[in-house]
Amino acid sequence: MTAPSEDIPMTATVEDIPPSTRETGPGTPRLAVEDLRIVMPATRRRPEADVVDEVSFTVQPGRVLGLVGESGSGKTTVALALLGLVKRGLAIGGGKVLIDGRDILALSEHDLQKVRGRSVAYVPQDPGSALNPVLKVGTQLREVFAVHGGDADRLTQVMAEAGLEDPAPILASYPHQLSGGQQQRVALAMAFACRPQLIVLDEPTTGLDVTTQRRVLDTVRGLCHTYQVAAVYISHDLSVVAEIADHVAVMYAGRLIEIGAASELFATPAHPYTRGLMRAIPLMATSHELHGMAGAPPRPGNRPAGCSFRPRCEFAIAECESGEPQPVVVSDTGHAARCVRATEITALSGTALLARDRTVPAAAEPVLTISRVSVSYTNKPVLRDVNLDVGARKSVAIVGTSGSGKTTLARCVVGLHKDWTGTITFAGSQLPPGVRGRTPDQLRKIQFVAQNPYASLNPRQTIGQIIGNPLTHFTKLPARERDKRIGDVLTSVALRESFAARYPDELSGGERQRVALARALVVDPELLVCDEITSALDVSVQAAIVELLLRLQAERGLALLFITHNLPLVRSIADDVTVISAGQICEHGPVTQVLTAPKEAYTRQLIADVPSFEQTG
Amino acid sequence: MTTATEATERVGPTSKAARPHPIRDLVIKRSLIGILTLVLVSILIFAATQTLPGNAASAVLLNTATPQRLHALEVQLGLTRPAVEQYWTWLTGVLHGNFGKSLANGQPVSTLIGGRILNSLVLVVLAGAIGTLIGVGLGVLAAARRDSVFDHVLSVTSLGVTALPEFVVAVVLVIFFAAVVIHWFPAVSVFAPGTPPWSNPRELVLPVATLVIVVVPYVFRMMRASMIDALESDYVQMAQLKGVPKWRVLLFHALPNAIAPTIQVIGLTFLYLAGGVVVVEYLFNYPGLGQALVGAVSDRDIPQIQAIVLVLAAFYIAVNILTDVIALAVSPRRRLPRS
Amino acid sequence: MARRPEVIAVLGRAVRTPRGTAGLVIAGLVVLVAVIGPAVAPYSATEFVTAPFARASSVAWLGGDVLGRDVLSRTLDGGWQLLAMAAVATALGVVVGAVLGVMAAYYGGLWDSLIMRAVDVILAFPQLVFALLLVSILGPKIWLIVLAVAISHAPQVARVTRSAALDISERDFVKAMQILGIPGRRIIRRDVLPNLTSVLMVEIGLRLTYSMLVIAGLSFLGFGLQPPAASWGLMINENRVGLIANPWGVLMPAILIALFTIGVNTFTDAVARASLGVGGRATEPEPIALVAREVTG
Amino acid sequence: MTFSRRDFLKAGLAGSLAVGAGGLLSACGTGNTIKAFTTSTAGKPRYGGTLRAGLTGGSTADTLDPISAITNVDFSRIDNLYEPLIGLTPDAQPMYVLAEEVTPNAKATEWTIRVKQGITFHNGKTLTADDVIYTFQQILNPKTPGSAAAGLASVDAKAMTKLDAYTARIPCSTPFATFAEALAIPGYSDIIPVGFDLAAPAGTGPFKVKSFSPGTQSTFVRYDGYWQSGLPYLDEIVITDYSDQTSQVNALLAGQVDVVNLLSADVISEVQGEGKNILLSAGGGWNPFTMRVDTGTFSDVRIRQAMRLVVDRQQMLDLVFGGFGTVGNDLFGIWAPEYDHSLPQRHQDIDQARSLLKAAGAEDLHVTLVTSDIAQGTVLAAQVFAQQASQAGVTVNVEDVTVDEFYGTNYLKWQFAQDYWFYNFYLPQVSLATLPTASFNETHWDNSRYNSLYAQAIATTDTSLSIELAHEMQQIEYNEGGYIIPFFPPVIDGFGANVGGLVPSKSGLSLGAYDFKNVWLS
Repeated sequence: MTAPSEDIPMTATVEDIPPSTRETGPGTPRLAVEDLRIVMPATRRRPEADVVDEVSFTVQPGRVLGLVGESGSGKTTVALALLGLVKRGLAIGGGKVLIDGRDILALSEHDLQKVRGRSVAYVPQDPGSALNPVLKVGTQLREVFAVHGGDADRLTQVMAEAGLEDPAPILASYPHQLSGGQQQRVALAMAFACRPQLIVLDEPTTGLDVTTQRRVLDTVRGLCHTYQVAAVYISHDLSVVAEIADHVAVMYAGRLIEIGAASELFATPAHPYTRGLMRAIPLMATSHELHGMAGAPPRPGNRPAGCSFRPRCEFAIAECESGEPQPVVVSDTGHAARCVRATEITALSGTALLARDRTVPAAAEPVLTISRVSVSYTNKPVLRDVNLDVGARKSVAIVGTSGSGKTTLARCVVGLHKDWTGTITFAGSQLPPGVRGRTPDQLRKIQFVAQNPYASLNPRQTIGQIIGNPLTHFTKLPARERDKRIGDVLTSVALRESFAARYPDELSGGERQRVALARALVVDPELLVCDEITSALDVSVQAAIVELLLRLQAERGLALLFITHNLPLVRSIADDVTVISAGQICEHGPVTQVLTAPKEAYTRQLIADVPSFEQTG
Repeated sequence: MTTATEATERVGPTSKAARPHPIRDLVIKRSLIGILTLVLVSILIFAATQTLPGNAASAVLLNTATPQRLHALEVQLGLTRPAVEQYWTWLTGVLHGNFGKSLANGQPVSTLIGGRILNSLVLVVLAGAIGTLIGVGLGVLAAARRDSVFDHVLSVTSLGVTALPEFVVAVVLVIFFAAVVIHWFPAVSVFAPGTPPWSNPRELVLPVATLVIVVVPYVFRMMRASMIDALESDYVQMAQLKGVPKWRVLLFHALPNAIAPTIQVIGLTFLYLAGGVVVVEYLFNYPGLGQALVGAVSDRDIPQIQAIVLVLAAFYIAVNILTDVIALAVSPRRRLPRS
Repeated sequence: MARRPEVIAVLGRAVRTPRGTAGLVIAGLVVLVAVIGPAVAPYSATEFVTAPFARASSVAWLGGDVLGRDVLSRTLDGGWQLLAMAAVATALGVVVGAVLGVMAAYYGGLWDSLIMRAVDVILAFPQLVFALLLVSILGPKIWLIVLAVAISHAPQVARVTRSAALDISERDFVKAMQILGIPGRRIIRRDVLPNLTSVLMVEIGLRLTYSMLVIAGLSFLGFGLQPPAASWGLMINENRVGLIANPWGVLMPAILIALFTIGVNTFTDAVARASLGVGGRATEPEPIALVAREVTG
Repeated sequence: MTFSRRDFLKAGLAGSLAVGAGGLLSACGTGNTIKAFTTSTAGKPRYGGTLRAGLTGGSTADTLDPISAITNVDFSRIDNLYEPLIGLTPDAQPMYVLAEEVTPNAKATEWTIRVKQGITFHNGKTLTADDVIYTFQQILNPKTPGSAAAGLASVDAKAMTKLDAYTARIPCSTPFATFAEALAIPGYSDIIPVGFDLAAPAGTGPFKVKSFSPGTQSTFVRYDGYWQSGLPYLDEIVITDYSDQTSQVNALLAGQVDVVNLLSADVISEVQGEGKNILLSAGGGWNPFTMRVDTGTFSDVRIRQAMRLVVDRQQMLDLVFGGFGTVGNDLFGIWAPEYDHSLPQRHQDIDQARSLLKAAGAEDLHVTLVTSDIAQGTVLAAQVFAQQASQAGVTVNVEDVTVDEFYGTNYLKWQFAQDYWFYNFYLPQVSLATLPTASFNETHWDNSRYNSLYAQAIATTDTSLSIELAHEMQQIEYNEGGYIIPFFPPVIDGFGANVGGLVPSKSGLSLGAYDFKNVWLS
């Protein structure tokens, strides 16, 4: 697993910082978490509810443990507990966090301060908001030394190690003046400043594009290896964890449901949830049907009896209901899972992914033709001379890093963005730039689904009214007929008709995106433009939405224009793919050809940087 | 749940010269708009005072106003000239710094209200500064000890006090500290015209105290809210996780961020004071602009009304510009645009 | 429109909070006194029953006012007019302000700068001074006081609504409607306005408090309601002379005004907190932050 | 003459609580008496010291020009800077001041005035007849007529001649027997030197101007060259303007000022409770209700008589002025020798009022009474009148307008309103208010018999004849007049225990008509 060379000094000189005060004998783990329990304290209205319970794991020096779980699984709560921090409204219910044998949960506030940043360090998820906006980067970095000791040349050295070559201008600027990658490297420098024994990384590369993410991951691995630092890497993205972690622990609804060596766990998952996750993640290698999981994880405080995953588990049996399943060890390397049928599931052959047969439809006459479209914003070019065709019933993906202009292109097609040059023809006739000039028919046939499900539905209207809006606008159907159409489209997006009376804030992210889809489909469009519609969702929810979208495309013969930065997803969803970079199309063609044998260097680099767990071990 | 933020790859901060100077531009732009507003305000007042049934002449002559005397005085004061001409002579006068003569006693308006501007300014600045300091201080403490008894007590009392009219506060203060219970402070200010207000500080205590009591709740509630926002932010959590001691987190990380939104409120309190001062000056017989305005309005002394309201409006615009400049200076994100 | 009207939902939630109930009870009591007062007053508001500023006695429970009239009867009789004036001024100010604010936000461009410049001009001098000027020039007539207070409210409300409406007009669900080519007016009515209800409700609360303060302030300076009207504002002004002999002539109306404003203030605070639940805003900004723009009284 | 320009800010807020101060003495005897009015405890007169006066009623429109003085507070300065030919004694009777002799010819068409010798102005110039003539020319200047112009209308300003250095002959176009009385009225004959310059005002009074900023403060110092030797006692006077009675009373009680003017009856107990003194004068000023007799409802004399019978004069005095002041009998000039005390005192008689109204076909009468805060107690009196009138079935709608609107274009045209006059002798007051040619005839009173009686009285120098004529005039007014004069309000001032020499004055001006030359500080 050779990452492209990065000019990071692999062999660092021995440091002048004395190793951690307590000499640890071989075998005692650098970090040991025993039966950690974190709760929402009881209040007048409701009893105490556990957010995280019965979590135990160990990490050896120089080793990286990946802590994986979807949103609401409690992984961030555990991460913060490793530094003795609990968010407002939560409290430590029990258990120990031993760093080199010393339980930091028992420390006083004063002693805890000495430990944080010194023996255990934290790398935040979104460095943009974790760095203080009103203080210069230099001040915030030097503050670590001011609190824990260390000097100037120490600073330049640690910045170099974090990959910040020319420190002076960076130290002098404010956080908002740096790029995402630079901000994250500053956070890394801050974390490694005092050579901590343990480092906790909370989804550090989520906000970064693939290439930067690759470089940051290499840096982290290099530093951990060099300084024999134990690391806990929290993420919702299995492929990223596969790249970096030696061991993996999977969290679900506040419980540690599976733990084991990374290679073994990914090869033969022992818990149905892990297995489900594996089947939901799109792969670069093959295009396979993404296997979503219906329902959602239980909220703290209303956990079903027995195994919390039972309601969504396809392997559930009566015994699952009797009580919390205890960890079952399935191999001599310590691979274990909290599932009564764990051994049975490990024996299943791999994840049995169903290959998707992309019957490439005939080269039908294009529904949408974009020719020579250029856009510039205050004399800076955003799109330069873009040409693109979307065939009827075809699914075309546009892939590019953020700022590449892919969203602007989508906005031009749907008329949100007015000042562009060039021509866009739809179903034979030319589209005027803005919404105002377009015929009702054109407006009806092109529909748009936005990225953030939480902002695309009017919180003050019921689901029925939201879906009804386009209907009342485009058709003069009587109310009864309209309600029937709404009921039908709700069932077609796998939501019960009773949802029509509910309000957006009562729905989950996935359900809201389905409502947005229903609103787009209720007026029978011909072209559906989706702008990163799954990037705001958990991978299991994303899988369900993608499958739904493809099923609807097939049933209704829709043309699909799918904008995303997630390359593996393109593999599973699109017929053709267009790679766009800095406003220009740099490669276009069928997915099978572009993603396996890319012609352009940029595409090749892009594909190489995509983390995936096929290559583990 | 992760969102794909627009994290673009970019080079470090561009050189200083290339970047436009945001503060200078803001001040120039706002001052021009300010001047335009001032002219509009003066036209508005002139029009308003034209519509009144009585006029300066009847206000001066009162019941000795026989028709002949009324007419004679009106001619003498130039009230019989067409409104537009009156306004134009007044405007050109102002451009040359001459605010015209008072209709009531013929003295130049500038001498009449000159001293008073200083007096009112002292009151407003003193009350504003003290009110802000107390408001910010209490706001930080309440936020630091959120949901404690201290926090709840302060929040509820601040809710109550914001509802009290100024004169109720003033009356209570006078009864307790000046006239009845204890005679610590003079109930009234009697310093002679020309002498600066600080010549007898004890006379300033009650008027300033009244304004401070009325202003502190606003600053307190805003400061507490923005401090709570700051304390719940990612950068404060990061600071804690860096092992930074509690007091340092509060003062170096949370406070600088909480100040920016509060500056708007602090700016607004100074404007509030400019209005609130009228009642206080009236009750404490404090020779300020507010008192002069009430008098000028009753005497229909248009030039004096114009001058005072222009001074108030200019003060308003200046405070607004100053607030925005400080807000800009305090938040680098707005001052130094990304690219 | 939404079956579960936003206003009812937020008010329902606000009333359940301790702060909400306390505020409602206090304000409610004062309104009750003002409304049923005239009916239960022992004497007529203008009848001479005792000596001027006579102490509280069996004849007059709260003693006499400047002309020896019964302070209790005048207090009971003098409330509803002041409350009505404050309510009308608030309603007028909020409606005009909201319409201007939303128009400025949604249509932007010329509309926006035009309205905002006008707002600056009126805001150029503090509320009390503005009201003082208008009332004292054109005489203290009731309709004029209401108009003056309403005019001084409108710009503040316009500014707050504009910033809230701007925030909403940027949201995706408004864009989703625009893409369909739905006309601006309908989008404002169905999408923007309903989402402003929580901001507007907070505004109404604050404006009502300021109306009472300004009207009370005006009457204190002698520009408020005039003699024939037996109103709290006038009583405060008329009886200040005899505060020593019989304090009730001033204290009773002042206490009722203060109680009303405290009640409304606390209830508005509860409404602001309750409205945060709807619309998914995670952080708990202090309601004053919601309306940081206008503090000027 | 109005009382104070800015009275509508009048209702002051008395700040201090006098422990144990009982309610006010009132005629219906609620029993709680107040301390007898203490004469000052300041002992024997003593030279020196600065008198600090806190006066309300001032504004930026105040003036040091005696010719155009109008408000009560103007006189506080003018009475100390200038002196009249003839002044008023504390009992409001005329007395020579600058004049040695003022005598008319037989037909009262020509007056000779001789001034005392050796009197100097502040600018060193000695007082001569030229100054007297110059003063009257200023008062009667058509372009800028002075406040007294209306009262001295019949003086022929152009024909005035100087007989010798100290005597002047003043011819009158029409007989003017009451010229001497008219001169005694405050502001009618304050003599200014020839070439008088308002920037550097010079008069013959006991004090000179040191500084004057209208609406805030003015200071005056002792004039050593004052012609009455041994006076004044004080070195300096500092007059500070107060916006309302509350701050004024607070200042007095806190010892920040020595004397205060224009107090309302409600604060008497408080002031005395804190050990300060009250100066109570039975003022001659009067606050009439004016009914227009020429048109509208009040043209019917029966309705006018009914309106006069509706008023309970004593109750109005009790409620508005705490029982102080003098009950009125619908006639003015109460201290004047011509005042007819023999006319029966009119009392409230609701039944007769109702029968008069019934006879006039006005049982359910609706009228609008226009009032304004032009003097202390005016608006309150209007409210009391409305309440009392309702007992006779008359609904009075009280409309309170701003002061400048009251004196604006509608002044002297109101159907039913109020007004305020300082004290004036009977005949001069008639010439100002109840003659068809009068400048301020609010009631538009024009009675031929009444006019001819006046013409005779003004032409005779025989005082007993003029008194007899005046009595018949008052008989007519008493029966058919347009004025309702229920009371003559008291003048209530306050002063510290250290102030001596203050004597109540019946002229209606505060603080003993501001005669500070006799005041001293212990």
